[in-house]
Amino acid sequence: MLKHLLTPLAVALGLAAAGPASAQGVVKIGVIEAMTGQQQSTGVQTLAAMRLYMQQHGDTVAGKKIELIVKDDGAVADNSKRLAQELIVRDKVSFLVGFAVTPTALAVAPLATEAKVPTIVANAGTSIITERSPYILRTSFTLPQSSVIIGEWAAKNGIKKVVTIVSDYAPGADSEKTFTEAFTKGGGQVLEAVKVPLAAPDFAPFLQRARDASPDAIFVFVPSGQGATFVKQFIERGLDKAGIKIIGPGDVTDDDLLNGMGEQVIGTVTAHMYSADHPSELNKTYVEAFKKANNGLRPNFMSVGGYDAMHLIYEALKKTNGDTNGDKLMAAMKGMAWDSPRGPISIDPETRDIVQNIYIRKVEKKNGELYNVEFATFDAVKDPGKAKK
Amino acid sequence: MRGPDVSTSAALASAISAQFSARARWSPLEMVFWLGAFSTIWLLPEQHLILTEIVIWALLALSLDLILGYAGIISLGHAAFFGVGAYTAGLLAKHALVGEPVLALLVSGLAGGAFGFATSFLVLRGTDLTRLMVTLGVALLVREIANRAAWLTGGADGLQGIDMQPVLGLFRFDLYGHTAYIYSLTVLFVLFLLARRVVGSPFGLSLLAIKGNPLRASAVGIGQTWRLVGIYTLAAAYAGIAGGLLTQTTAFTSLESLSFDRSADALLVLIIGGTGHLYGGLIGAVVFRFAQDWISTATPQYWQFWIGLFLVLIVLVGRDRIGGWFAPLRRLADRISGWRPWRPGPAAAPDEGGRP
Amino acid sequence: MTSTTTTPALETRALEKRFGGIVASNQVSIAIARGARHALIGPNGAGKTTLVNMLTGVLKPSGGQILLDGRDITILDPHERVRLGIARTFQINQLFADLTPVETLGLAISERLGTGTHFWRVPGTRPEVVDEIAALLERFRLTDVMHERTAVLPYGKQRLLEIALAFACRPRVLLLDEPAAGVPDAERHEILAAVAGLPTDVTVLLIEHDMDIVFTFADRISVLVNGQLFVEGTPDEVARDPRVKAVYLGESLDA
Amino acid sequence: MVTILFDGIAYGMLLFVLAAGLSVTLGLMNFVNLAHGAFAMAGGYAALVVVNRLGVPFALGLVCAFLFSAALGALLERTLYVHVYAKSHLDQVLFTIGLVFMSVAIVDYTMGSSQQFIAIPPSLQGQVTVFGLGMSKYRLMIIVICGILTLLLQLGLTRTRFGSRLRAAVDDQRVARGLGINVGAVFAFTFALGSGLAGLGGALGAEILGLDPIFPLKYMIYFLIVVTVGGTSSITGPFLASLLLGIGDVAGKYYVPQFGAFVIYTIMIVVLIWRPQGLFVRKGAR
Repeated sequence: MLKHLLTPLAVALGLAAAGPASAQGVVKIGVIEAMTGQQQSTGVQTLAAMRLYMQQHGDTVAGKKIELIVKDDGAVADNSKRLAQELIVRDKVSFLVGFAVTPTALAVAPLATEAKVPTIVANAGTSIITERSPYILRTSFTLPQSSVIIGEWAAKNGIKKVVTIVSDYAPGADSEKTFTEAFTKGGGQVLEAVKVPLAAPDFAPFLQRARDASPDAIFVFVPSGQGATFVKQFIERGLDKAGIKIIGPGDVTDDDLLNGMGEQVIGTVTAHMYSADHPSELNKTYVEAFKKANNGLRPNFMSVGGYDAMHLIYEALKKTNGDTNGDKLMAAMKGMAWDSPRGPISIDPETRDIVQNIYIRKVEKKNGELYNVEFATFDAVKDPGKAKK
Repeated sequence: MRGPDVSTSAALASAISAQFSARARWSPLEMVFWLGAFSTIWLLPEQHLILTEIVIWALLALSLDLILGYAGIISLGHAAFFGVGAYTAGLLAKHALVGEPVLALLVSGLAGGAFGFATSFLVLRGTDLTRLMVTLGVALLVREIANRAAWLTGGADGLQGIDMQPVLGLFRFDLYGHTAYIYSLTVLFVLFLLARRVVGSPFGLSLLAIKGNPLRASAVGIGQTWRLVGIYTLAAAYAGIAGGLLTQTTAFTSLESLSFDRSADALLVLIIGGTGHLYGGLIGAVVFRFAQDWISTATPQYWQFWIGLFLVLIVLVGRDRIGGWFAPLRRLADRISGWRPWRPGPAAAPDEGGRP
Repeated sequence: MTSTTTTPALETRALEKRFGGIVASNQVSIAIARGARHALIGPNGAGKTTLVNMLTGVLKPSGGQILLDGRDITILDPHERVRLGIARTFQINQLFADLTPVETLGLAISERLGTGTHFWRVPGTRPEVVDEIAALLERFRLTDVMHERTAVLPYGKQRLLEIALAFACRPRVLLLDEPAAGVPDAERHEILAAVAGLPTDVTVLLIEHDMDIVFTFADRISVLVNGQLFVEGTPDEVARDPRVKAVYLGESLDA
Repeated sequence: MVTILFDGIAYGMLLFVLAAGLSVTLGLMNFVNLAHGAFAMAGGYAALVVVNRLGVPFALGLVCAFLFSAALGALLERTLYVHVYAKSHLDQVLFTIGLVFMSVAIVDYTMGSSQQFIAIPPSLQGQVTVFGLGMSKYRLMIIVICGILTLLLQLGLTRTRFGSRLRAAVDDQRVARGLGINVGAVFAFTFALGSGLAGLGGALGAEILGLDPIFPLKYMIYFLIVVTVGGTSSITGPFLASLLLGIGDVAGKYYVPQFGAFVIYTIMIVVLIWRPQGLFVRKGAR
């Protein structure tokens, strides 16, 4: 039986010819995003924004043609690591962008260091990511940035007792810890800290538990894509009738899903670094162009991470006029500041993390659609997660 | 080719051992297969990353073949043992309990095997359907435990902070995956040899008998329970080693190593290569991973459609018919490999009366 | 438990088997002497196969006892009974389609010699196993098909392999379940020769419909009707017994 | 405490409607249809399109979901499934997993990848107080609708000719064929009915379970647990199993959140070993 003929492995392997030699005029950007699986809406938003940026600013910078190589890691860290290695070794990319969830960024960090490839985190929000490699920069946000701000704001605005509900993974723990610190420092009290399973969560029992503790508000952090289910079940359980407010980072009132949440979500206060309703001219053209390019899909805070990552790359290449040496690019990028659709942002030279405005905003209805309307601004917020250390 | 006259029992005895040894002998095709595999170390240096992953898929599919192809046990939760091995290797490295990778790999194999032994009794009784559901349930349970025990396994974030010592203290895991590939390919080859011996041995033969006809197997004195427990434990150990390899070559492991997708893909890889001849998992891994890699670069968002279509077509066309397409190639191989079934000459002219 | 020469090779005491309301075997007590050529006959549905399945452990009896050389094997599993020396053939071929006769016989022999669980050695390297396979192939005239997969063997050859396989277990008691069933007349003589050729120290219980096979081979006959032992005796006694004729010719028993 | 029970019952009822079709296909044709969730998703998205974009009232949307999924089920059954009945369980598993992958990609391509919601009429939103307890209107509606459906199914099975023919075919196909029952037609109709029910369940459940392209993968496990625990030879088995599962899951998450889904997986394995043919099935049933 063992004597079967077998398609010789060598022939099959011959199929995968070595990657095309990189012509000197081309700068390749490796995009590692969750295009399938639970976080696929993050991948779709980020990639759309990156392509929009290239459409608006052309695909040549400092004489070099920009080329995106998109890989789907399905938000699974093993895949991200292997895809990153392939992009570095086989496709010889000069940048890595993306990382829908924290584990995928952490898995690639050692690679970025060893291969000296600037790696821009456009989505993941846990503080420690930028500490894991000197070649990592971030254009998305960190959870503590918005959690601390909402914590301080809540303590000052008559919210005494809070129950925290967070998804059971690194960003969830980050936001819960920093919110609790800021909120208790401001005189507030956290009655109970509830952790919700990351995959296929049903919030009903947890909301019921939170309601029984009868807090003034619930601090909630769930990954983008799950906010709507949370809010709908929050309303369905009648917590809004019981006078309990929702507060938290803007992930829960994600622009991508806000319209589907129904009228009762109006009045929810969150803190975040981007709202599709941000009143700047740059943001208006960005939102229009994004909607036109993606048949009416409204850009959310994840898309802005991708858009600004492209801007960072274009500016860096201009500064090094096309030189793709890792260290030169890093030096060019550190400390860079510019106006993004979300508002003025900059890259902190020491931590390479993003410094940006955090806005307090309330959900309101504007010409038939729900938006997070900003009403208070905290300028140039560094990542509190690292600032204390 | 007329063999010597059959009637002399010595000639018959030699014909019998010729048949047995022919079964165990290495056919040239197998040699070409492994030469091809090892030659990729020098021929395709840039592909070592995906090749390492193929080797790991091949080992997992091989272990699934041991129970599906040779004992007829269908499992949709083989990732449970894969994950146990992956986390064991990860924890050993992270807490520097067993630094040396090869030793850690053995421990992961033992862990996988022990877990396999413990759950093997669940799988002995019951029809295909109950086995399908039990294995699925066990894998889900292990995944939930790993998710809950975040203090140990890092939960949804995966096991952070693994740094791998060099293999045998000599070969450091480099960025480009060369060490990783040579290491994994050698492990696969060694385990393949072991599996080939076990499957070819009287024990392996009795497994085929149990799978072929359980009623007759027990009617000739084969006790089924311990045989099935034995092969299930061995297969679990193999899957544990495959998991350990993944952790060691990527210095990371997460809940994905216990996921339903991992078990379903292992089944898919095995089916592509065909069950019951040990090479199924290996060929399937090459075809599946390259196809997946090629399709997912073409359409990052919708590659699952093509994999799904591929699966539906395989079933509709019929796996055995696809096996049939390779039949002419198999006959060609038999001729090349020089083993011709030893045809005894016609018995003494058949006379009328039956001689007792 | 001394097994003196007079202890029956195989004995059942008030063996019972009920499937819900149906009584398949009712108080069957039968004793088969060592080396006997005992035939078990009876009309269809008389419970012959049920009895065989209980003797070989495939079915657990509802009541009563089974003794092999005086040793109680009522609740043992089939494979344990084979090791104690009882083996059977099947009315409908139950063979290993993908294995060759050489492998099939080798399997049974190595199981018997206890080397069946060797997971390292290449089979066929033990000379005594190879010689035994050779002897069996010759005895049961299978040498000309020894390399073919069982699935492709002609039906007659498969029937011979059935008997050879049971015989390979070196049983002290051999149950033959209609060995010549379905075999065309041209090849029947090979089967009959094989059965006739069985060594005298092997006790044979022959379950058969074919009366001329029964009356040429059997030295004692039991007749089973409706799950009950009806008549037992030498071939002549049974042949002359009016009740047997009545049952076979269809008049109901208690008319 | 009562609200937890109420939630559990609503969740259980929903699971039953979703899984009823699967338990019949498994019981009747011994066919492992892992793609059952894809029909539920199809129904959900059909309702979404009809209600949100065409402005059809919600109740009519549910009917559309049922009809669309039933039609899809009938179509696929006659074209693809019919070739796979005779194949081994392994082939059936591979075939249906293939269908799930394809359905995920198709829906992702046509309807976009983010989670979507069906516009619920205001009358169904928020809470109503019954005997002083806050009951969510939507879940109350689920209990009512699913309760009626369960009754209809039970009556349909026990009282009507078709029901008896279906049960005969479930018990023993060969004998049923012997009695002149056209088992193929019985199955085609039941498969369509089961898919339609799943579609309705998908639309009803959109509010609670959410509706996104990976719905079939996320909830496949729940359907399988209902079918294994409930057994396949009757409707009452899966019904009771769904309630047990619904209440067990909700209560588990409320009282012992750290155990999470641990509870229901353990129940599944215990039942599989202890009573492989299902918890609520008479000992002798096939």
